[in-house]
Amino acid sequence: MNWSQAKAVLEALVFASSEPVSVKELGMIVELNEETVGRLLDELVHEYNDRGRGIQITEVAGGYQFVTKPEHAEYLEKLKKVPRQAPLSQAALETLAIIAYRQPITRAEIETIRGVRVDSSISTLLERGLIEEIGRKEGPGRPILYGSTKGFLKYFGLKDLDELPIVDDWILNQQLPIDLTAD
Amino acid sequence: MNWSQAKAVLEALVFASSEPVSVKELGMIVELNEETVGRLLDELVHEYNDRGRGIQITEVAGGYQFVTKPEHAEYLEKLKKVPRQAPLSQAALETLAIIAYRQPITRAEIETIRGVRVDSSISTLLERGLIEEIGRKEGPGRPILYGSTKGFLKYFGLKDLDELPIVDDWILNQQLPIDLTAD
Amino acid sequence: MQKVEPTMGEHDQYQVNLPVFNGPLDLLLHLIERAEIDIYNIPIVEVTDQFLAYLQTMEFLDLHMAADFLLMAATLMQIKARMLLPRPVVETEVEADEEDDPRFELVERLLEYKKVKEVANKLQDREQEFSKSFPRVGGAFPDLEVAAAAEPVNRVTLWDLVQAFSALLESLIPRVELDGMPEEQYSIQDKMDEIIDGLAQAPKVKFSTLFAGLSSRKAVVTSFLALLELIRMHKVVVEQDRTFGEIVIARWEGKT
Repeated sequence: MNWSQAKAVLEALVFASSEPVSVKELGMIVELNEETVGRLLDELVHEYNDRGRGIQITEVAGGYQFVTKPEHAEYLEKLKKVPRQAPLSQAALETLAIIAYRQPITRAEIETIRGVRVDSSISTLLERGLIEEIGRKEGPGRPILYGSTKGFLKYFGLKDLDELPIVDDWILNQQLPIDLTAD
Repeated sequence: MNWSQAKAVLEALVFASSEPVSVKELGMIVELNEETVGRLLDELVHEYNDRGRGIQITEVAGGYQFVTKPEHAEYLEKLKKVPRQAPLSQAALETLAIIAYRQPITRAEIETIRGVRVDSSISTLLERGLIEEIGRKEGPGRPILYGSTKGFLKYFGLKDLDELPIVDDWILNQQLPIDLTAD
Repeated sequence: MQKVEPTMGEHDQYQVNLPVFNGPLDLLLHLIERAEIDIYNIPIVEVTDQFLAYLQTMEFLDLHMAADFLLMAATLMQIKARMLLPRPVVETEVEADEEDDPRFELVERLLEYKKVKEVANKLQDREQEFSKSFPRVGGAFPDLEVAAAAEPVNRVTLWDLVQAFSALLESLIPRVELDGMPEEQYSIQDKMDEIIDGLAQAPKVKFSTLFAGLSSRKAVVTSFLALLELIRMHKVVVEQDRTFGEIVIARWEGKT
C-alpha cells in the first residue's frame, strides 16, 4: 500500500465510522504505526481545510470525525433529514459545567454550588448522554458520583477535558472553597 | 453564492443527510435550478472519482449519497469488527425496554413510566434502527405509537417478540425468595 | 404582577417581563451586579429587602424552586439579624477576620456560583459554535449495506435489556402507590376464591400468572398470602421441576 492508497483508506475509515475513530484504532486496521497514520491524517485534514470544500475532518473526543463546515450551517438547517437537538437550558449548562470541572461529584454537592435542586437537569443530562454515573462516594448513603462522558466531548467539539475553557482560577478538579459535605 | 461555494454547500448537504438526497430538494435548499444543481453535482462526483480518494458520491434511487469506495472493503470490514458505536446509555436502554415490552406505546406513556423526558433516547433508538413509528393513537393529538423493529430482534438475537424473557417471573422470584416447597 | 399590553405573543411577554433566574444565587448575583456593589461588602439590609421584593413578583413553576428561594430568603434574614447585633467587645484583634463576618460563606458561594455561570456561558458559546457542524448520520456503513441495528458493535445484551426493565418495574411499584393510583381492592379471601376458580378451569396454573397485571406491592402481597393460605389449608400444592424453574400451582389431589 503506497502513501496515496493509505490516505484513501483512512479517508474511507474516518468517513464510515459513526463515532470519532482514534489514531490507534486506525493504525491497527491499516497496519501502520501511529506516527505515519498521524501524518497521513494531517494531510487529509489540510486538504479538506480548503475553502472550496463543504466538509472537514475534526479531532474530537480522542478521535477523528468528518463534519460539515460551520459556515454552511444555514443550509444544513433546511435539510429535513438531519436530526437536531434543542440547545441545553441555562440551568442544564450550569449543572453540566459543575460536573465537567468538578467530577466526580455528587448531586448534593452540585446543589450546594447552584443553590437549587438539580434533579431535572441531571436527568436531562443523563438522558442526552452528556454525563454518567461513575461510581459511589464512600460515606453515609453512598451517593452516586457523576462525571462527564465521551458524548460530552463530542457535543462541545472538545478533544479532551483539558480543552475545557478556563475561567479565572476556576480550573479542573480544584478544591472547593467551602465544605460541601456539611449540611 | 459563487460556483465554488455552491459546490461546497452541496457537498455538505449530501454528506450530512441520513438518506440519499434528491436534486430537487437540494435545489430548493440552495435556491438554484435543478439543471445547475445537476451540473455542480456532476463536478463533485467527478472529483471524488479520483483514484486517490477513499469516498465517492453515487447516484442511487432518489438522489445522491456519499459512500466508501468498494476497493477498501477489506479495511472497512475490520473497522466493523472494532466495537464502534458507543453502547446504548442506561437511559436509552430503559426506553427501549419499555417500548419492547409495552408496544405500541406513545412517547407520553413512556415518559410517565420513566418519569423523565425521553426525546433524545427515542431519537437515538430511531437512528439506530431499533424502534420505529408503527402508527398513530386515536384520540387528541393522535400521538405517534412506537414499536420495536426487525433490527431490534436481530440485534438481540431473537426469533420474535414472544422470545423476550418474561420479566414478571424474574422479578417475583427475586422479590419473594420464600421456599414454597417447604411446609 | 405587571401587566403588559398584549402586543406580542405570550412567550415574548414572558421573556420581557420576567427575567428567569436559575435559582436564588442567580437572583442575588443579579441584584449585586445591577447595583454595582462590592461583592465582599454586601449591604445585606438593602439586598435582603430587594430579594424579598423580587420573590413576591416571581411565579414559580415548581414548588422545589420556590423552596430554594425561600431558604435563601431565610439565610439572608439570618445574616441580617447577626449583622445588626452589636459585635462582641472581645474582638479587639486587628484581623477581625473575615471568617467571623456572617456574610463570609454567602460571599464564597456567590463567587463560586459566578464562576459556574461564566463557565456555563463559555460552554454555551461552544455549543452554539459546534452545533453548526453536522456529523454524518444514519447507517455506519452505507456501502456495505449493513443495517445499523445489525452491527455486532454494541456491548448490550438481551440480559441488560431485561435487567433494565425489571429495575424499572421495581422502581415503579412504590411510585405507583405514592401517586395514589387506584389500586385493586383485594381481600385475601377474594384472591383465594380466584385461585380456586382458576384451578377449576385448568388443572395447573403458573405462579407468574397469579401476579400478572398487579400494579401495587400491596396487591402482590395479598395474592401471595392467599396462595400461602391455600397451601396451608391443603387446597393446593405448588410444584417446581428444578431450582429457579417456573413454579406451578395445582389442585391438592391427596387426602382431604
